[in-house]
Amino acid sequence: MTRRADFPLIFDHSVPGRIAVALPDADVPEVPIEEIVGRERLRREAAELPEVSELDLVRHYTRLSQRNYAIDVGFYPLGSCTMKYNPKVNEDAARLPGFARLHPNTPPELAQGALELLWRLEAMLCEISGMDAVTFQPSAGAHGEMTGLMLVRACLDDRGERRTRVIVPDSAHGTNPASAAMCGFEVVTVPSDARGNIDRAALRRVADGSVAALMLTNPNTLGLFEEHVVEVAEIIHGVGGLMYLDGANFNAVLGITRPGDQGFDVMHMNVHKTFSTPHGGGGPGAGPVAVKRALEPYLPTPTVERVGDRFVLQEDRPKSIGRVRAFNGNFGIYVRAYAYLRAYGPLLRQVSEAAVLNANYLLAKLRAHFDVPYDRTCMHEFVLSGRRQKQEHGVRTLDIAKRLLDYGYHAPTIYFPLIVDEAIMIEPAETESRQTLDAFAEALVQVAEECRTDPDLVRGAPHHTVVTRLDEVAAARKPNLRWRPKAEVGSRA
Amino acid sequence: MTRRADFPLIFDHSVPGRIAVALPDADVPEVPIEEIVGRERLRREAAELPEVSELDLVRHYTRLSQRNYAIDVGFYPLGSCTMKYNPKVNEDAARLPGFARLHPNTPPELAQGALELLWRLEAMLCEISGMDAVTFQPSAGAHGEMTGLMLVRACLDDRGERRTRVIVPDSAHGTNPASAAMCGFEVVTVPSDARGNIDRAALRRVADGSVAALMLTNPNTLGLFEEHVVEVAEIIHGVGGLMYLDGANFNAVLGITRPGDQGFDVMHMNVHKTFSTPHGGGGPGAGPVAVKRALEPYLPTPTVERVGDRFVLQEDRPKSIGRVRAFNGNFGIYVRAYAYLRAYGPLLRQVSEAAVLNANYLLAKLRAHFDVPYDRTCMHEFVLSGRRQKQEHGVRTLDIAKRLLDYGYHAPTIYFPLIVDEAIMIEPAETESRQTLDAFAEALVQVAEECRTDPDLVRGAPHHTVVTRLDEVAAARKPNLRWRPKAEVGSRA
Amino acid sequence: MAQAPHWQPHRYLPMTAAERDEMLRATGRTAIEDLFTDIPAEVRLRRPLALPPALAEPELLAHLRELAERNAHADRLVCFLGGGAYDHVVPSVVWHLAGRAEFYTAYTPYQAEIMQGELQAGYEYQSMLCALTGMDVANASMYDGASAAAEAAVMARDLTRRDTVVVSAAVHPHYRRTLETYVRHLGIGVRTLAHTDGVTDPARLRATIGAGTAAVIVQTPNVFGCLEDGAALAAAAHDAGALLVVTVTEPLSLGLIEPPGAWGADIVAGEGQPLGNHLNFGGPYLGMLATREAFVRRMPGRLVGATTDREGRRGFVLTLQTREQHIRREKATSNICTNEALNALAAAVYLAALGKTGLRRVAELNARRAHYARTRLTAISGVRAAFAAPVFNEFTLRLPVPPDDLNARLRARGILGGLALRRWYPEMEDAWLLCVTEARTRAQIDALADAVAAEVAA
Amino acid sequence: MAQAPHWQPHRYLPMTAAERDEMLRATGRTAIEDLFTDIPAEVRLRRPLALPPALAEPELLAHLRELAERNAHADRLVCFLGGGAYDHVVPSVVWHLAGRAEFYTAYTPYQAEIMQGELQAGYEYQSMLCALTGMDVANASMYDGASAAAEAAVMARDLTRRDTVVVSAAVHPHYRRTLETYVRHLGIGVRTLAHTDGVTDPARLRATIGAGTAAVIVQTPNVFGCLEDGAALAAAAHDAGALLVVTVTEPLSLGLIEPPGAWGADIVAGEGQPLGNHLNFGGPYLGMLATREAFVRRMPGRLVGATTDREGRRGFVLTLQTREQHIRREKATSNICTNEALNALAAAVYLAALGKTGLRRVAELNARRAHYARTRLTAISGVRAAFAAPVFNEFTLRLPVPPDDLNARLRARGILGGLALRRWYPEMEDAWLLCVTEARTRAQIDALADAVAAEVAA
Ligand SMILES: Cc1ncc(COP(=O)(O)O)c(C=O)c1O
Ligand SMILES: Cc1ncc(COP(=O)(O)O)c(C=O)c1O
Repeated sequence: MTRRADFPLIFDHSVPGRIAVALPDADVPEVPIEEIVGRERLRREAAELPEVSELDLVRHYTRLSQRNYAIDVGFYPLGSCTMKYNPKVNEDAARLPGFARLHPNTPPELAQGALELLWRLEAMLCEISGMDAVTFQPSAGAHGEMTGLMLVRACLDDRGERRTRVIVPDSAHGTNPASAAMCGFEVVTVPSDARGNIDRAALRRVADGSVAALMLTNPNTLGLFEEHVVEVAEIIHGVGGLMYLDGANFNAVLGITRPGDQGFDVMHMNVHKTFSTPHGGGGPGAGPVAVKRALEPYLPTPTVERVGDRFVLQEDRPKSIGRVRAFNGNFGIYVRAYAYLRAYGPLLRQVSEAAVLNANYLLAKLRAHFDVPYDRTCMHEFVLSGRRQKQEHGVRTLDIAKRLLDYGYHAPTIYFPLIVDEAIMIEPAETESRQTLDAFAEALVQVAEECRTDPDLVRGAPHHTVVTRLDEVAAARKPNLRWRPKAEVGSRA
Repeated sequence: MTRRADFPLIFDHSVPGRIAVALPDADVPEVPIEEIVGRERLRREAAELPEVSELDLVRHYTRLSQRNYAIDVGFYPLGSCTMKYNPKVNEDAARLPGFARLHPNTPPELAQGALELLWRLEAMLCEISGMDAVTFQPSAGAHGEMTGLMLVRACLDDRGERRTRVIVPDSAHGTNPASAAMCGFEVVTVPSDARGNIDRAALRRVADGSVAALMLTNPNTLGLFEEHVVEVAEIIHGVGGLMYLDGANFNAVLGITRPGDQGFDVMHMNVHKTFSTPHGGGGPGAGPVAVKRALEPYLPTPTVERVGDRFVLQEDRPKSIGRVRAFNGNFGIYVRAYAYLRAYGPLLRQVSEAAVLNANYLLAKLRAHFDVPYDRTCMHEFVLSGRRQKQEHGVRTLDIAKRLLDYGYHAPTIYFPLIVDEAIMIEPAETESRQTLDAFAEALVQVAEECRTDPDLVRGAPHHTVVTRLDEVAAARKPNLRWRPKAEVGSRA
Repeated sequence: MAQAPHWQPHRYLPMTAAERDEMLRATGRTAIEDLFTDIPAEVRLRRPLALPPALAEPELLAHLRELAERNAHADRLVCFLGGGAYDHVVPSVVWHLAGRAEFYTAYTPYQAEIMQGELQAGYEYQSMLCALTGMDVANASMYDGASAAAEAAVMARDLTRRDTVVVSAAVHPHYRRTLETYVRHLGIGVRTLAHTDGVTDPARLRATIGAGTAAVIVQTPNVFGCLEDGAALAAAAHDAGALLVVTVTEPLSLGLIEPPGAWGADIVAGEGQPLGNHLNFGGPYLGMLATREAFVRRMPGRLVGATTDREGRRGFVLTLQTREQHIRREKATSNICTNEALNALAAAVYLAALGKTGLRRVAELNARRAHYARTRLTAISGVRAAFAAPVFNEFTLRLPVPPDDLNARLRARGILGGLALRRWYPEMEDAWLLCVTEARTRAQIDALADAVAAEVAA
Repeated sequence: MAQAPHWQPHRYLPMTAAERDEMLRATGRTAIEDLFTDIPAEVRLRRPLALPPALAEPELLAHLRELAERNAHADRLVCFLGGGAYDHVVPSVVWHLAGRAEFYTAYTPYQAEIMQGELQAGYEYQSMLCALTGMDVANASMYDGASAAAEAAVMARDLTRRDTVVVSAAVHPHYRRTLETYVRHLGIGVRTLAHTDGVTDPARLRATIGAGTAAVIVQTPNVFGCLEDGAALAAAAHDAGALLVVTVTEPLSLGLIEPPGAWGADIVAGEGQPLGNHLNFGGPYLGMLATREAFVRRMPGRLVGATTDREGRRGFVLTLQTREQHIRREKATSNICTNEALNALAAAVYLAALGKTGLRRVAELNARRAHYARTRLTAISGVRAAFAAPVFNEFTLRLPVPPDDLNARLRARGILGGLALRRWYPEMEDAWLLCVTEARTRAQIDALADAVAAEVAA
């Protein structure tokens, strides 16, 4: 039985001389290659790439794919990540040659369809967010955060204001302080209050003329709506700061409330969360940033603009912060987001209604079995605590998560937000059926039961996965980050 | 743990009111539907189809797919079925809108590209087979057999000969006698000789003026080349019969020998074997029939013909046997076969060389561990016998096959051909690497070892599959061939 | 023959020249030719195959694209063609799922324990097909509608031990032609019953059949698009002791129309293409075959059955295989082996995507849009409905100009017009068979009507 | 606010109206609005969103097809555009595999035990990238080449504790612009070093850098297509105690050209699009980032490491996460979280498809065909090579006519001409950057040369 054996690496399939593609002949006059690029520039040793046939290649990656959990395989209640259904037709759209085969340096007059798509998408994002303009440059949420804060900075600089601090609640995602730091801001953390809102008293204490912006996530990372968002905006605006929204949780309030109306000046959206573009196992995503009119002059180049009945890529933006990447952003992802929005139209509101109802329904089923640190009406997700299980049975939240894998589910997000002890953050998303929620609740309740009756079973989990619990400590202590050709093994770490 | 539970049916996911598609409004004047089709014709009860959301649908079939073994997942040594790599680019080609969205009733002058493809494919198949003309109508090998025998019949009828018998060797695939029966022929079986060839003495005894045709598979189902095929053809032709080739094993001799040169008058090809079109878990395939000039007048309609620089679908064929299906055959499959042949060109010969070498290599590794009833140079496949394991350890070939599943392999074909006791028919195909063959041989040798050391383990196999051994007897005794809505359950079988 | 000097690496072949030589050695040979010595020397091919040279992938795709673009496919011209194949919307999910490699690169599920995906999907397909047709059992597919109908006739002969089948002239001519080919050598006679104003007349049918009639074969909607009076035809057949075989080329009609099982069909045979399968210039499609429970052991084709494993879990297997050729050989119910499993899978995904209410709605959409088109077209002077019977999504018109001429002119306007029925019924010189599915928008229908009005007046 | 009266079924939403009401009841609410009472009333939206109406799938696809067709994509015009994105052949297998639903519908592999597919693929990608660049370690991807280069500069600052970076003017201008944006607020100064005849002059570099220089950033092949003298530049940088950051927009060049790791690069940052990723009008692409082993803990981005499970089996996990923002927050090496994992996977599949020998051969093919094109074009009177340095698959020409005018005229001949470099270098009015990959046939190159000759003469 080979079941216990290591799953082979692609390099293990390699045999010198194999190839999985056919290359045409050069069919141009033979010139010695050294004459073309110069002998001293020629590569001396070929790169140690695996040499496999097309079938070996196909089988390797097909089998690898089967060792992966995905939305198409099962329920993925990964809080904050919004793992919802990724419509298949959007994949078809993105693969149309008119999009997939379009070169980014194509003159805009030959890319009118693509530009019109972006222009229309911008209008839709503005309507949904209550903002005035959008940049498509940022490639993910964190990239959007950085870009948004740079806009804040550019605006304040333009006003001649030297503000150095960005306020971030203690419940914020790690990207928020990291993004602030990348823009050279000092990060000031404020705590949350007993209801899970930002602590307004503490906020007032730090809010002064040095504050460039407050970065707020709303609904916040506890899955709660900031009840006093309007007041918070007044506090920040009162000291001349700007309001930044981390829109990672925007999916909870589409058509229900608009950040622009709540007082936010700038926000990013995670189209790979809110607007259903597939996450690809770690990207590609897209993090377009939407701003109020006052920040528009600073948007990165290029922007998409309409001039008469033509669409252009506007590079001439004297106050722009510049670029945050090459070309026009993750266009292929925007094709999908656009298709998603056109599939819903004004019905988009139902997305948030169902997401929030699903979350509250699931919370109701689980409330009795776990601690609920902030027991309010949740939005699209909620945070439990595994404190009880840890204290009473010595089972950590990590163990509970691993045990859920045995039941065929992806685990919730754990240990985030940091302000909840043994946090278990559950987001069902609107595309899951009640039956799925019921079955998942049952499994989680059963794991809670196992924590009481058979804690070792839980601590030893997972038991039914292709590998059992992996040693992360060893991985970090002696990093093995790449395969090396046999001869080299051991020569370097 | 839900691991032991039944895998749900799509019907189990159904909730009234769910839907996985969006339907546009009719946007035409409202007319009561009864007025359109008549009240008495209206369906009274809607069909009990499952009602699911798009995600439920995706997840159900994605998970089902993961419960399937396929060439892209692993080695598939299913003798006679030629499970070789199905090139991905061929799938892309078949999905081009110009092929996939082409209506079969499109006037030929608007389908010139499709017709040219078929015309060129016909020329290539003729070159490879040594035949003169091809019909694309038959949808699979067996369909081709039936069609080919009907051509034989039509030809003989046309000559005024009333021949009633078809000779089929005892090693033939079951479709051969069944096809003969469908054409109203009487089937005469002749045995094989000690070397695995057709018994020429026996053949001579039955060969007389009543013989319409001999159906031969060559290489035959023992994986052996009929050494006396030329002589056999002379015997049959000598009594006025025709030679039919079951081309299921054509993949062994591409570019090496041509049936048309061996004396065959008519043959079918399994493009889903020889020419790599995917088998789809039981079809679609295609079974084009190639004939010598004498049989051409009888080919089904339509044929593809070139008139000047145009291609036409010729329906006007007075001696044609008619149609064996609607429209133009499995065109989408022929697109793939065509792409395959164009990817090889004259290199096609290497396909057979590698297929035969792979088979002989594997045979060499296994020879010591199983009985080899006909120990000759095999062609693309070979047949072992599990006789020894059965007699000595009470382990049947079925058990050995099932045990191989535990090792992550598909099993070979078993109990076919019928003339070999406990037959194990192994076909590696040319697209498998030596490493794969080595690993498979090792597994099979280990199973042979287990037959000695732990026969119960083998008899109880499979152990590591999603279900264990299934009760086929019960399935046939009390057939449960469909799900029924709850209310109906028990009302009928 | 000397060993071929070269071994050219190819992307589909893992074997390298070095491996070839090592493997030859392992088998005790020195040259590839040594493997082929059983082949009589005089029939060995002594030259390379005269095939066009091997193409690398980009050249290959470019060539195939070029061929594909020389076809007037349904994304290029607005398609009003029907006649046995139908341009329906195929939801994107269907082939994202049916096109998964684990499905399409599998073989027939002989090893049930590792093929539960295919098998369960087959069982579900059978179940949905029963629901759709109103029959008791369905098999896992036949080659196509025409061959399924032909096999149904053979099945009826076996069941009734009678040897004539009566087929309506309003059955698709390809089906009739296929039927004739299939039964010719089996001693089964075929009689064709002329249609009466586009439908099969039950009274004429009664007058035609008798004690020798194994089956009556009718189609609804028939080749002219007309709905038959199925109940009356069933009664006529049954009164004569014959079976009623109902052919369906447009199964979407069953979302709206009372299914054959409800009005007495004994066997339903038809074409499943409209259920999620692409037009593909005629194939691969799938034959549907469903019948009464009592007849199941006479049925051709694969059947999937539910059973249990050693732990009592539900699982699926191919069953009732004693009907089949690999066991029964010349006594089998049919020779069919490879069928159209993947297309059946696509049909199941399609039916599940629509579901109970969706199927009804899409069927209504077809009927409504076809009705609208028929109303608009027959309002054009000189254009009239050929037949009075109700229709689903196809209908026959009589034109004041030759249909082929009109089609040629419509093409210039981006329209793929209807079928000139004269192709199949030479006497129907002015008949034009139009099909309007849910894929045709009102705007497209209006454009057709305007174009026809203009061209007919011109 | 009253409960919305309707609940419209939608294909992406399983919830039915009946379920909604039952589920509301289960949570103790009576109306959907009860779930949103925490939202201040004054900021609740009291009207439906003003979005275009929902489209069913066929209408949606028709609309998107229409938009797509209004672009001059590389299947329509023969593409000689490069400049940071390259029209290479993407073998069909690449996206058949990378496009498998289990890959593209997954999240970042936080639960390693059920994400071994993604993780192992990431490890393999890292390994192949090291082999390609000659570096010790590579991360699992950045957003794109430009942002990777910018992050490399920040990384160099952290490693050297110096605060100026010197960037060659021959680095792609988008990269330089991105770099400036990234470092502006971090107290890092950027100095641009003019190019000398299309390349970066090591002597001038030496004269420019000093004790404050954290990094020298050069690109090879550079934006003009020229190959830099990497070893000399590395020596210059190292002699001043600075790191050498090498940017690569065309990684296929590494099949033929000595990799940066072999001539002293400290960090390689670049664009992975040419490795199996489509042009996509600019994204998604992937940033490549590789460095020396000693620098790994200062590296941004995800890293996959090998480890073992409790039974000793090899497995893979995300590792060295203490560098990352979710643990280190404002002290993290970067804020990057979601990256371009799927594109990295495609790149790995691509590299494995080519393999050791295939990569070399495809790189040679690029160089040969570009060389041929350059030879043919510079034979045209008035057309000359702008620079003398050797090139890979891109080269700059000087034209006797304005490049934009020539491009407009080529378009009419079905050719998407080169980039008018004036767009990025206003002083280079007559410069035309052409790219010739393995996807361009000799016939296409000849057609280009003939067209240019004709238009230039006209
Ligand atoms: C609350 C929050 N903010 C920001 C991010 C960062 O988004 P991205 O991963 O797209 O960079 C995430 C995603 O993990 C998040 O959940
Ligand atoms: C020897 C032989 N003949 C005929 C057939 C029938 O071919 P098909 O399944 O395509 O009808 C097969 C396939 O199983 C076979 O192996």
